[in-house]
Amino acid sequence: TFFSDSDQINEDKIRVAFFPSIGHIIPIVGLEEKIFEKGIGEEKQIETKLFDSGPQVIESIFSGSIDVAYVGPGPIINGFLKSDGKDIKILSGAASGGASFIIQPNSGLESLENFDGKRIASPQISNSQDVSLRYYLESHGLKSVEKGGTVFVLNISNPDIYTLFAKGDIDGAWVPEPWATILVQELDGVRLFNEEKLWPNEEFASVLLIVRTKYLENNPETVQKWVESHEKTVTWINSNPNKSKSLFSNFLMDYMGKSLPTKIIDESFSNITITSDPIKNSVIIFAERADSLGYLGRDGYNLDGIFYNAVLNVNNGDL
Amino acid sequence: MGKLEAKNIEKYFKHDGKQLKTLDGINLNVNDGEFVCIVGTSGCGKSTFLRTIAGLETPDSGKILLDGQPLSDTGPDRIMVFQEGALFPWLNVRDNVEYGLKVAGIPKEKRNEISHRYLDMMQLTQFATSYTYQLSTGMKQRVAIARALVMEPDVLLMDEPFAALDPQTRDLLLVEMQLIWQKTKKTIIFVTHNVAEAVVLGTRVLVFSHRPAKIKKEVEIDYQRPRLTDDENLLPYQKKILAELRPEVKK
Amino acid sequence: MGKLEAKNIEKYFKHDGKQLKTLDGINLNVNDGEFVCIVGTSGCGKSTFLRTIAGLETPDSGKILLDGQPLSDTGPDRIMVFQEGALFPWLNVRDNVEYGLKVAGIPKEKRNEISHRYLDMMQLTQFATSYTYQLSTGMKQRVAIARALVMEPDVLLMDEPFAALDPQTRDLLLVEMQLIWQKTKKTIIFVTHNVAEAVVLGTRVLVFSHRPAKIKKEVEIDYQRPRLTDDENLLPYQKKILAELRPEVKK
Amino acid sequence: MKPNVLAKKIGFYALIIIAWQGIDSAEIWPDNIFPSPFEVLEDLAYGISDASLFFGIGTSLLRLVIGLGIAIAGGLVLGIFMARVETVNQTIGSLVLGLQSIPSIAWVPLAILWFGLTDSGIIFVTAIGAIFAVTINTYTGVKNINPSYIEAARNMGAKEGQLIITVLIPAAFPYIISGFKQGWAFAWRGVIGAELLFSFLGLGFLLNVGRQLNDVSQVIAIMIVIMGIGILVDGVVFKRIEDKVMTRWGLR
Amino acid sequence: MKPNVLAKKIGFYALIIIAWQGIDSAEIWPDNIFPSPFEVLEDLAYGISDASLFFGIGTSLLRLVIGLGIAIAGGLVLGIFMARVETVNQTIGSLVLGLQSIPSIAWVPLAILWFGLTDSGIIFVTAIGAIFAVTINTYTGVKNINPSYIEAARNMGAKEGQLIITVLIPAAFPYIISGFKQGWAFAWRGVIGAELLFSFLGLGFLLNVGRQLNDVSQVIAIMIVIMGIGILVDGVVFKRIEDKVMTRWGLR
Ligand SMILES: Nc1ncnc2c1ncn2[C@@H]1O[C@H](COP(=O)(O)OP(=O)(O)OP(=O)(O)O)[C@@H](O)[C@H]1O
Ligand SMILES: Nc1ncnc2c1ncn2[C@@H]1O[C@H](COP(=O)(O)OP(=O)(O)OP(=O)(O)O)[C@@H](O)[C@H]1O
Ligand SMILES: [Mg+2]
Ligand SMILES: [Mg+2]
Repeated sequence: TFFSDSDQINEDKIRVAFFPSIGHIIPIVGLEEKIFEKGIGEEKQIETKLFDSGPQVIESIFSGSIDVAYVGPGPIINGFLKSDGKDIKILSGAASGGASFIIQPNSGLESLENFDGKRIASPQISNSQDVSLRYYLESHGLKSVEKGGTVFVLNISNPDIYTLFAKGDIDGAWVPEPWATILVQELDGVRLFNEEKLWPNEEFASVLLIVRTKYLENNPETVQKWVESHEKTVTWINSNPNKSKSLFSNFLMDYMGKSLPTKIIDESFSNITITSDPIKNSVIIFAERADSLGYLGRDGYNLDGIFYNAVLNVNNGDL
Repeated sequence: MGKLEAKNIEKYFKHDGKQLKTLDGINLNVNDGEFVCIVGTSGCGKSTFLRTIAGLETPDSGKILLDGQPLSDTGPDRIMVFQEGALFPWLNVRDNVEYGLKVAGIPKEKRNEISHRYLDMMQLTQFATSYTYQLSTGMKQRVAIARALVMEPDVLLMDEPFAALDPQTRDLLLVEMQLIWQKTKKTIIFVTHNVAEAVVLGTRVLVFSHRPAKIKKEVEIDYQRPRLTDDENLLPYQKKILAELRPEVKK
Repeated sequence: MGKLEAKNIEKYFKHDGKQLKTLDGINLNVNDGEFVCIVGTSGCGKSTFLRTIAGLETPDSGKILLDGQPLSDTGPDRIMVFQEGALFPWLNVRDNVEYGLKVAGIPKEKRNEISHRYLDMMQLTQFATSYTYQLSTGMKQRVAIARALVMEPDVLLMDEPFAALDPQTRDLLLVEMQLIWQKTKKTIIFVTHNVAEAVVLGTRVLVFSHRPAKIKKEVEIDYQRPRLTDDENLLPYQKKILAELRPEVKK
Repeated sequence: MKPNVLAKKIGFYALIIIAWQGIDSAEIWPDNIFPSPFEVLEDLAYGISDASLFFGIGTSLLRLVIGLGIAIAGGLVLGIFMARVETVNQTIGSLVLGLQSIPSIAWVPLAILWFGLTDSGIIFVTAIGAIFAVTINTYTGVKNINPSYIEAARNMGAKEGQLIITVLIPAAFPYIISGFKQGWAFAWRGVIGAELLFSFLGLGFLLNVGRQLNDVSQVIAIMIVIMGIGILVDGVVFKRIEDKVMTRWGLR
Repeated sequence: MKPNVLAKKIGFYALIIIAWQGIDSAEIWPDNIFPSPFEVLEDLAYGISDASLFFGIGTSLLRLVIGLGIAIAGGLVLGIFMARVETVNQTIGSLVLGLQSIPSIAWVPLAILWFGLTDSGIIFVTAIGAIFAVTINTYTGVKNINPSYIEAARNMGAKEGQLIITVLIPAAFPYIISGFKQGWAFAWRGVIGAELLFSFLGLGFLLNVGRQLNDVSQVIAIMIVIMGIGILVDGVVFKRIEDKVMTRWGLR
């Protein structure tokens, strides 16, 4: 950046970005349990930064104010392509699944014949749920209104989806956890299906760990240590699910002054798989789907080198 | 119609934290159709008194009656020519003159006819479509006079309307004023610092004392009309008034 | 010091789409220390001429020279008393009077001393901390005069400064003005519509013709000072000037 | 516009573009965060060629006009009321300032609650964004009217209603125009902001697409369109009215 | 404040709360999207008890003061320049209006780019949001100064620098104050909006938390705090200055 902290003065830090959301439980639990602190050691100080929008994380990476981040595949692919593959690398997976198609009880959306004129919401243009929803529609021969079709696809932030759902202004919503569960538990929404049902092996990367390439080049050891701690945390979470959930709840309490009801955390968590497998295949498929929707620009795309494979001894998945 | 009574009018203003007595219990009866002139030193309270009659200033005690009715607000029955023009800069000369007529709902044609007559009298016909910033001070003053005259109110209150006029224009208007008054027989209260003017116009001239203002002296001017400023017969009246006025300044 | 020349000054204004000739090639030489009075009908162009000398109006042709130097901008060597006060409403009376001194960088104590003197002369000491809206019209005019006098400029331009004053206050100031002029020997150009006033003050009186303005007549007033308004010996001068003025109105 | 004014403007904007190209060529920032003018132009050309830009502009302008209309009408009435009735100023007046400090984003939930996902919601957010500027300028303008105008009008028999039409509005007009000008800018900003949040057609929607796709050149292209329309309206509409009023008042 | 003014205000706000409770009791909307005043009060009490509210207010106010300070300084200079130099008005002036129509949300990428995720970024967005209101009000105020004041000052020897300090600013002050007032409202809105987008402490952050946790009563509680501070500042700071200026000018 031009006016503020440059890379040089920040090399004694590792700045990590994530969302205060259940899919991002790895950094939350790993930091609470001091797993990252121990893994990184003394020489780097960990600085955390909370976000709630993927594109903004990417902007921050571009501007050099974030080093590693937990984000969904949509923004990652966009960012990778926009920087000509230069600024971002995927290090590892973080979560799989965790999105559902929720419908109003009497909307009739159970059957594909009834989609005409219906209003369906997803959080942000080109994010993971949006791509999935639009792809789902197109693969069933349905088109959104702006493309000359009959289904209204509305991109509105999650809290606003909630309000609209409560008012009955929308018929369905393709949302991530915990919103999917909130719609079900609080507004009597019907979970038509979990998104993973639509993917090979019923798994797809929904949150990934990425790094700013420049940071990686200058601090390969720190990044290696981060990834190792990340792995450890995955194992810890999967062996201590209840402790993890209460740590998550406490985190919300500490950082946001409020938490979600236990019932919602429980059900949300049960819909997510915490894994360090980036499920490379799903990322590739995701890019194909996004491209087919016109999200990846007018000149084609190339994902070569998006996965960083030089880190040893960690789960890198396989293609 | 236009019988005006001021009963024990008192008015205070705040200056530098202290109350400054400005009107000191003024009592005045003006009969319908009288032409009363007021003279007094600068800052003695003439404008304040006129503004009180117009309903623009509330007296601290006392009251104003018009035909026996107590007044509290402004009204088109008492039209004032302000000492400092107060013309509307967003209207041209003609529209300024017609303002009161428009407010009263007079139709356009009628308005034009009336305003034309008075603009002519004020020698402003050529400037009917000019805006106020395009006028000289004396021209603005004449517009303000025309704006009041078109209203033909029961009581006309004029606050040094001729102050910015050259002697020739002033003499013409002094004659016009007398003609208008004789024709319409309206009540007029006219403030001026020009004693000759007061004597030419008034049926009665009031001399105000210096702050706080009281009516120090009344001089009846019983003389044929139209009177002219250079009429030697009016000089004794002038002398009398000036003699009352002189000691007030050094106070 | 204060030798002023106007060379063939012409000025046009636009009215109703047409160019209105206002100053018609005015030529005038004023020697250092002269007291020149200008009279003329309302709207003839007196203020415009004064504003041109002050540098506030650019003539359409011709130029103004001060001590042989052509002038283009305003300057504290030519201070004007505006016909319409132009006092600053955000300053109190004293600060208004001291404004020019402050701009010139005179220290506070010195300023206070000077302003005190002039406020006293204008009988405004009591109102030193009042704001302009608290003053009567005549009081405002006196503040404006004081504000100009404190500057002691080479050339003093006064545009009907006494118009809103009662005859007594005016007489006092007429004497004061003569004393100041005799003491400082500054050049003064003084516009008035009061012929008696012009004759009392001026070493020379100029009569402007009606629009477009030209110098129609010059009258030298060679008479002892201080002169008083009621001095009978000045009457012939007045008559002469009035005789020049009279035909201008009906034009 | 006089030719030399136009020349100045063109020169000024040309200078900006040259500086921009200069910074780009200096390669201080990579292209993905600082695109060149040419890339932005390309995006603009693309938007023009597939007409999506015109459709976006049209949609946004329509909403703007309605929202601004409401804001102007409401702001005028409210501003005059506040200036004339002290109680209104003390109650509603203080509330208006409070309401104005709420960012549009916070209005969206309420707008959705009240209007659902309709144009009305966007128009509501737009009007809310602009009304304050109109109100407060009207208020200030009316409060600062030379009292002698009001006195003269009352003296000539104008009652409150006539006073408003024949004196308060014309006397405060130079300021009211300034209020409209600001109201316009805030309404324009409001409509874009609301579209961005509602993601429901219009220029704001296009801007959001650019942002979500991290497509900086599209974002800048849309920003330029937004600004361009702002500048155009200022130059064509407001500048003219302002010049006219100022001339008439002898201020120019 | 005089007692009866206070009474009026209390009455007015009491009325609003009663109406709100009425709507809530009518059960038009469910509680999770339209909370009762009591629930909101509870949330406020909670924020006060754990001091998070005060911390948020403090953080936001600090950013606001700096951003507004920059906006005021910049706006004054720019506004006066625009009013005095026609070329500046024709070039930069038109740009200002254009810039103002860009929603803060669109500035965020640029702010992140230039300032990173720092306080400076938020302050930038805040200042950008407020500067225009100050600029345009200063401009209007200066443009509408009675020309005879300027003539009188020039006549008495004031050069441009002195003219600005001794005449232009004081003569335009009633409008400049109005510009500050609006600048304040927009800066306050800007700071909240930026915090919301940067998700970086402050009241805007708390507002966003409420939204993200779907806690409508927290959202409304924070909105009320934002408004309350707006109203307070208006009443305590601006109203007083305004009253003073108006009295001095004889407008009250
Ligand atoms: N609004 C006001 N606030 C405070 N004082 C005022 C106000 N209006 C008038 N005064 C004071 O009242 C006194 C009388 O003022 P007024 O204008 O009535 O005088 P006047 O006789 O008309 O004088 P002039 O001949 O100079 O016009 C003055 O001392 C003036 O300072
Ligand atoms: N700014 C202007 N725009 C257009 N016309 C103007 C302007 N200023 C003055 N005039 C015109 O110029 C002529 C002379 O005006 P000026 O003010 O010089 O007259 P004056 O001799 O001072 O009159 P008065 O004795 O009434 O003050 C008038 O006809 C007036 O309409
Ligand atoms: Mg008076
Ligand atoms: Mg004049």
